[in-house]
Amino acid sequence: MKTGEKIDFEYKGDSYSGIFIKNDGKITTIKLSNGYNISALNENIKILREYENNYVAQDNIREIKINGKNEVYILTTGGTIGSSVDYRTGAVKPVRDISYIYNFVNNISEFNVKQINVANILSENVNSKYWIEYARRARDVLNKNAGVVIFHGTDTMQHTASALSFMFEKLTGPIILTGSQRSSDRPSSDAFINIEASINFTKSDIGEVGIVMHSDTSDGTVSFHRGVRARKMHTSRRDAFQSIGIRPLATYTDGRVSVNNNAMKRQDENILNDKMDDSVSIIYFYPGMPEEDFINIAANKKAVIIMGTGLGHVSDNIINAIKRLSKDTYFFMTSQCLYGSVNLNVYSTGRYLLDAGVIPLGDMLPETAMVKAMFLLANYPDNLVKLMKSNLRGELNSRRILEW
Amino acid sequence: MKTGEKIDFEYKGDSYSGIFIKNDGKITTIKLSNGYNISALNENIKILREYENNYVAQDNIREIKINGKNEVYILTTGGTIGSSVDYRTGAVKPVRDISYIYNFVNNISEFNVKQINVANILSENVNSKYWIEYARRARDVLNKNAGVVIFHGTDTMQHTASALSFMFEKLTGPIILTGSQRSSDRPSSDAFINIEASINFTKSDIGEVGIVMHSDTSDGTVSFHRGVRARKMHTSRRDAFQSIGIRPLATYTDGRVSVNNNAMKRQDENILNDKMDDSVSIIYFYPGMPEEDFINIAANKKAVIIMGTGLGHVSDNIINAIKRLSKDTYFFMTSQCLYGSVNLNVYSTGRYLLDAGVIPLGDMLPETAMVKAMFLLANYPDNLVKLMKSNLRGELNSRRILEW
Amino acid sequence: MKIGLEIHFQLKGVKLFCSCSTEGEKSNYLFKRKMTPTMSEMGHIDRAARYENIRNRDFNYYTSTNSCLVDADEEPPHMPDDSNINTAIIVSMALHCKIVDYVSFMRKIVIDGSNTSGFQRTGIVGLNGYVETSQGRVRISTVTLEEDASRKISESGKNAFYSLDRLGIPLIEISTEPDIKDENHAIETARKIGFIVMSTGKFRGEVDSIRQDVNFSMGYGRVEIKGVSKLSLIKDTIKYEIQRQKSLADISGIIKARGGTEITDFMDITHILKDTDSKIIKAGLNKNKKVFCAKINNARGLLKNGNYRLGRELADVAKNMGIGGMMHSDELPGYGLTDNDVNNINNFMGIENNDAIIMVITDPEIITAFKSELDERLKNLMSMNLAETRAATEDGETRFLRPLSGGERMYPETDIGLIEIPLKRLNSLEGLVPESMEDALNNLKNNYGFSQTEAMGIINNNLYGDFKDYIKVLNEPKIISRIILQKLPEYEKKYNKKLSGDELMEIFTMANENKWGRDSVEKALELYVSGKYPLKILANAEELKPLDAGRLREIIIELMRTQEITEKNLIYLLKNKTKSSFDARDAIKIFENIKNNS
Amino acid sequence: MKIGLEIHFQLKGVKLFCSCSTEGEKSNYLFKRKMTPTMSEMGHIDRAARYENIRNRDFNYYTSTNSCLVDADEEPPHMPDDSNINTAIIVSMALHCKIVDYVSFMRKIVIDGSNTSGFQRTGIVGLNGYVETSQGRVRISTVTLEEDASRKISESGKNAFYSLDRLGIPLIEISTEPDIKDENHAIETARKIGFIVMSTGKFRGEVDSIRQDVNFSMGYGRVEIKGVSKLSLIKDTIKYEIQRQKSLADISGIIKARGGTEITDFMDITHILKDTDSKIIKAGLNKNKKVFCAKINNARGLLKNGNYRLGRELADVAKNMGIGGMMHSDELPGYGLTDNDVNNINNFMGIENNDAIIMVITDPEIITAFKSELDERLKNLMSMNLAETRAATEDGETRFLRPLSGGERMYPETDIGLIEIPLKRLNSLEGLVPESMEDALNNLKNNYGFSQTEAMGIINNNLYGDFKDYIKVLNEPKIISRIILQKLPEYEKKYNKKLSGDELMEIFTMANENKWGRDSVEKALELYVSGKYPLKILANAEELKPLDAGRLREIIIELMRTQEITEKNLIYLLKNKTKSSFDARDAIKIFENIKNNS
Repeated sequence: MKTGEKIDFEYKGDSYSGIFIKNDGKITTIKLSNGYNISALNENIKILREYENNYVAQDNIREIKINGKNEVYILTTGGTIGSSVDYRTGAVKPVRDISYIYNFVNNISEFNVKQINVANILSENVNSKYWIEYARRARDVLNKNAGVVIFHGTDTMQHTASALSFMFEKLTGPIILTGSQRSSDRPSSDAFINIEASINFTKSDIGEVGIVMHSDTSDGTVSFHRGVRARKMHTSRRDAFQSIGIRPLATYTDGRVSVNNNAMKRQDENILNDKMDDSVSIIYFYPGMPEEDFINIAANKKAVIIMGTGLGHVSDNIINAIKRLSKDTYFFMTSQCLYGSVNLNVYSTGRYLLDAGVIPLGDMLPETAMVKAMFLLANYPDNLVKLMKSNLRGELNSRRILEW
Repeated sequence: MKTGEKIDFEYKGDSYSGIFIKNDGKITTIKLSNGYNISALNENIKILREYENNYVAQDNIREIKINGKNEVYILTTGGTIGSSVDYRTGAVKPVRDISYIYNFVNNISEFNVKQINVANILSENVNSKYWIEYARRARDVLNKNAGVVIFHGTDTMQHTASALSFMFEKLTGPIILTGSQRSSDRPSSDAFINIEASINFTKSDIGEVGIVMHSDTSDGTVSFHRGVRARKMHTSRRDAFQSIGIRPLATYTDGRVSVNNNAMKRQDENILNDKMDDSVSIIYFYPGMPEEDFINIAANKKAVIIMGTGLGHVSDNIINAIKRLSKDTYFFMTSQCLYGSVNLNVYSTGRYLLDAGVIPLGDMLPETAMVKAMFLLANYPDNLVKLMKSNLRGELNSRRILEW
Repeated sequence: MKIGLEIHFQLKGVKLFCSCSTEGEKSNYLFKRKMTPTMSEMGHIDRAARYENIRNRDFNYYTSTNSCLVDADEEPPHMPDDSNINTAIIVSMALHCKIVDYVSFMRKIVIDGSNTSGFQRTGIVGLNGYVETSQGRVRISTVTLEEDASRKISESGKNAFYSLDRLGIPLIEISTEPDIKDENHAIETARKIGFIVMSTGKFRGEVDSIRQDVNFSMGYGRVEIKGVSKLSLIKDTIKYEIQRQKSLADISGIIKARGGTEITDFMDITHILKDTDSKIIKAGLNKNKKVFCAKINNARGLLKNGNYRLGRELADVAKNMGIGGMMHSDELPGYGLTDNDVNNINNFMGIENNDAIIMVITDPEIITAFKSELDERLKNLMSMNLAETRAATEDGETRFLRPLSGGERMYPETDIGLIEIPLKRLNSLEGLVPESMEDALNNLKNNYGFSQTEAMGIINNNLYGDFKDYIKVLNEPKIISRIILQKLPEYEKKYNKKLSGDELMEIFTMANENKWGRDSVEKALELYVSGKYPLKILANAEELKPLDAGRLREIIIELMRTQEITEKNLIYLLKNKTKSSFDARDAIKIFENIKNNS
Repeated sequence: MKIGLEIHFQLKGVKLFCSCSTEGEKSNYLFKRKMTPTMSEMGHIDRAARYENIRNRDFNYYTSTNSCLVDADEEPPHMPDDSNINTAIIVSMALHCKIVDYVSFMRKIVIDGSNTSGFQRTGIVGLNGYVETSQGRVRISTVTLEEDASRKISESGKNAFYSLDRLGIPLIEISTEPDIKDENHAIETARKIGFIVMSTGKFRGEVDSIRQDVNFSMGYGRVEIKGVSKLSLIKDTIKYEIQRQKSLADISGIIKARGGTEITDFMDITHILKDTDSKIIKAGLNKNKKVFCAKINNARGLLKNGNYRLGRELADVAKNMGIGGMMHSDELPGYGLTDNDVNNINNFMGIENNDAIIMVITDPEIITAFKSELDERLKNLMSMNLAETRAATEDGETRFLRPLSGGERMYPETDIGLIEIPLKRLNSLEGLVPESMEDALNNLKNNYGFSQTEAMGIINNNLYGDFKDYIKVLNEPKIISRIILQKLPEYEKKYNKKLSGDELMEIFTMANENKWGRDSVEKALELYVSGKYPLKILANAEELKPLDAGRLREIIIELMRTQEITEKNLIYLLKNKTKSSFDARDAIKIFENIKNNS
């Protein structure tokens, strides 16, 4: 039997009609005519009759043709926002056709939205090869003077955003990553408003890579977070992404974009350095961490981002390990507190770390630091330490204000 | 010359008097009579005369004798709050005598505060041996019907608090850890109000281990965070500690303690299981993480706490690694988002992780999970998985509400 | 005539997909959401769903003390608690259903905002059962376990306000086949089904804890009538619907005879009414609304004329779109419009013969959408295609809500895996399956000696389960019955305090241990409800110490000294005289003894 | 008499220990802190510190657009910017100081709340220098680089309100030895030091950007007078202090002759005054305050009597403790108190002969602390131990602030390491060391031909540095001088717009390129300040195109046709006639040419 085929069957002595969904070898799932699925042990199901496959996907969405003057390309890469549920089996599959956007997304009549399927990958599996591919595709779109929105899984959206931020030395417009925390097959999905905001943000004069997601739990305001300063801070809420230590660069509410003064402006060309060196890792310190574990990871890396405690500390045995390895490996210090800056001048541990060769990274986020080191190792290996400590894309703040 | 000795000296041709502070082999530091330190290259300093040591530490603090009825023991273990600056050299040294509390801390006249020096260690170097020692000392105090406050460095205060929480199956009163983000030698130190609140909290009917620190940047309200749900979320702010996903158990303002209904109550005896198994580590996943690194750490551990992305995900290669190792090692999943709960039922990655043997830990904090696994391995190895997934000390919330 | 019922029962305890209690209160934290009609599993956008979307509404939710991120749709659902699934299984068994091997929760698209997720999670637990009635078996199609919706607080313009306190409360939905013969049979069936659910002891039992939908058909399509709130209203509602459909058949016939009807495009007639004295129109114009008018040919006298109420059928469409009200020619002059106003309108619209008009005061943007909905509805009504979803009103009428929702509104809830129901579990639950109402009645009458009326009192007040619990600790059916039916409600009202079943159970246990008589049990109950004694020391209360024979004798003698005592007034007077309890039979014996000896 | 100065200059640019700008505005975000007097390095609690603590105050801070977590004491200080250290080095060099090998920042305890940290960070950059004056060298003890304090917004009760906008602005503090001879010498010295700082071009130059402390001694102990806000006030302040100390010497002598004095304990005399008509007392009583009175024997007629103002010295103590005001017997009757009131008080207090009384209206809790402070101060005054910290007032007087702070208020700032100043750095800065004021005067007079008055004008207006910059692009000293001293201030006021140095520099560069005369430069400046042209096209402005000889000739001829033209009125009339510029000498030549030829 094929999925979608109409059948008559018997279950525990009663006869029913339904549509065959699947049989996983143990359990048969059939959709009843009232819409419910029934899942039963194979031994309890007896197929009485199979009908010709009468299932034809009827797609009677009104095809609203909009040819707004502003061209926007959506690069789909996978993730919740770029997927939809197969309504029969419950399986998640990539969206091949995002024309639904014209039906469900408001305030985009002035745009002409096109779709490019770049990848179909869960974001936890994204690595630097994908970043490079996304960057090239984004550059091609920007070079056409069109807007670019990337549909991306939220799990590692911050890593991809950082990677694109560093790879682009100059940008003629914003590169926007957006995603959703509720899948787009749900009426309550945050996808529609995030997409609406993203498409509208392509018109802004921002020349940065941003993450565009809900500002709070309501379907009201959507934030444009600087890619290198955004972090997923909640497993499931719509407003999971937060700008850490800075305000969002812009917000979108009901058709209006409001840009913060600190956003960098569009420039006159796109310059892309599309190389990445994978020999960087993040090590999260915890009290009692064995020296051997640290050495095992660090010894064969070009650079290690340490997530230390507090202002950027680790235990004495780890300092000793660093001392031994720092001739061949760069060690950078960030804090697992995530908020605030590291400072290795305050406590003796910090000063020992400096002596051991650790380079403090201010308030740079650990993930951003990792991606930055990957970028610099591949493109500016001779100037690595100086550039790591410099603010290249807004990843390093010298001021942290009290109000947030 | 000895520190504190009065000297006459010449610097670049001029004569001065001062007090010798130190000579590190390259630089001589001398305190001038106007209170400033001058640090000069040794070759520029010529000592003209040394006087007899006229420095006698005069400690003319008024010794206010207070013999309140409520006995409280402060266990000092090191950290910023338990240290003070040597006013001459600038070196940080442990406070041997906390009688200053009576001069500088308000609202404690009904207490009789005593001090026990348990350790003098930077909190990043604290490990399970210390936790066990602190727990025993705290038990001894509680068994005397006295209050117990532990002065602790803030860097790993959350780990120690979790360890004490799990080791005590029953408590006759609160065990309070407190610290400071500004050292106690400063007029602006948060230590005084944190100590005031901590001492007052010893009277409350809470029977939990808590972290007591500023609620916000102002010297107003101080929070009692549940030890297993607190996390240092800022490198330097006074209100760095936050209760993650729950409200603080209690607050203190101007002499008044206000306890939240959800706090567990004092019990009629102290039961301490003072064993810990160190064979647990935390691994922080990042995209592109090499399988070998993961295996190197996990292979020789009894349990590994994974900090996955989003709802608790890792890349496919790590799932494969887990599959290979999960016969001999327990793998527990937490989220690097920190806020919200993991859920391995939503995406395929999650379901693969479950199949590979990963045990999801809801909204348990990664550090708490590590300490809990260390505790259970040592005390309840046969019931480990069931207990890890159960709520023992408030470390696992079944409800996360929208308002915070 | 075919009648089917869908009855929903709330369960108490913990919500279906999170760990919040089913009991709680609205908080003041508010958030706002939009709903987007997404494609359903067959590739369609559901028709009902699209209809709601036209309204483009803002849904505002108040959190509650019993809501969490799951209720706010900010966290995936948790696995349901075993207890709720067990209750659904037990009910299914009592209704002779086949139990599914796996409960498979589905998402049923609901975009009126009542579910923050945009769908209701629901899963079949039992299917193909029946309930015995006086007119034969009524088949049960399904017993499902589903989550209740948010509670609507208010609505204003495009904003709807909901509270999350009710969202996620477990509901058992029991759907019958259209085997019900008439309105009385419907009530009987509902009662029998209700008895079973209540007998599980898990029924929530608050106001609104039962809601019934009635499926009704008399040949013009299936009408789904939502939310009949009381059992007694089922009858009125069915009667109303029969009458409505008959009348529509008449109207349809008349119009066909007149040559059919159509609605013209709406014309802006604001200018004609700019100087009107009509308050309703002036108020609308002050809000920058416009007055629109359309002509409906051949409809004059059918919009509102005795039983002919076509106007109301059309006005429901306006109401659902947030257009305040609709006026039509059968009501004019009226609404403060003068003859002159009406003439001007008629002239402008070119009204002749049987032409009717309808008028609305609204924002111009909405008028096209309104017209399109109106056309569709009029077409359906004229072709007597009456299948639709209707709402029951509090006075037993019904009103148009939306087109019928399709079956394709459902797709699998992927966040929750299949929940296996192994045979072992079924076997372990069998002992908990409740009796049928007949069996219960027989039990009360035959085993405890109650009359039919007494037995029905216990059953109708949902006390049969409690009764069976209490009788285990105090073998005094009459005492228990009197307390649970009369005394407890009386004291609870008097002292404004609710007793839990556990508290009552303790008092009955005490009564058994202390061998209290009826009076003492009731006295003990009142002493406790009034707050005079805690349970711990209630049994030692002064008032409950029975007077010994000597003391009783003294009191009776004292009474007899001051007034005329008879066997009839003795007990009454004694009770007034002393707070302590005594054995009435003893008292009478003593009294007679004194009287005989004096 | 010994006079020393401590002068503080704000630097502009970036704050000393963070990355905030020195310029910004107060925000509305408010937070609150307490200050705890901690032990200083010698184990003492500093005396001044303890004094402040008695006041047990709440310090409230408004953030500002130029503040961050460092200013809020929520983040450790950052390493100071090189530019600020360089400026301090340059100033030190100009004052002939020895530069330290390492700058070592110290924490100076300050618990009046003006620093969120409870200390001011300060480090010596130069020491043992001198400045030449007309009365010989005045030695410079130290040149330090320190952070400015918060700006006090208001104070009310135990609450003080500060804004963080000023906190952390770099200050260069220059301390002289007490080599200054008198008040005029003090002003000269201050001016010479100021010239050097301003010549660096880094001086902030806003209101309050300079603040002077005066150390003064005439044999009765060192008085530190804080915050003399203007140079001109130094003179008045010193005069006032001389007079005050002389008068105290007299008072002390008289009291000694009378047999010494003491203050009795304060008595609550509220009951005596409960029916008084005194508004000030009634107001206090309404706030539940009490009236306290103490006797001071042998002080009558010395509290307020001509130059004798002992009352004021004591009242300062009350004021510092937040006690509104103090009344004393030399003012009574007064404050609405009648003779009768005063008699009652005197009787109650047992006043005889030379006894004086003082009265305060205050909360009872504070009275013991007040008495103890008062005793200490009276003892010091009577023994002519006048060493103390005083505050300068806006009218050139001084008032008691607190006891002198000890040197032990300082300990090392451990969050910032030593900052090395290698020789290489010193050498690279040498070229930037400013001239002394004498050299500058001589330069202006000898090299640019200015008179002493003109030269002093440039110097006193802090324009010497600018002048030297401008002269490099436009070698017209008189034109530049007239513009920077007269025209620019005039236009800036007229058009309410401030020009930056860079803008002016561009205009002067333009003037040089276009060979503009004085009139054209001034016209160009006005056109730009008025906003008519941006800099880019200013040089092409119609108004700046010089009339060619032919057009000039036409205009002059036209003028001569209508009125009497002389060489004297020609230029004036021409300017009225045309907006374009012209060369005056050319015009006169043409005019004479026409006249001669006509």
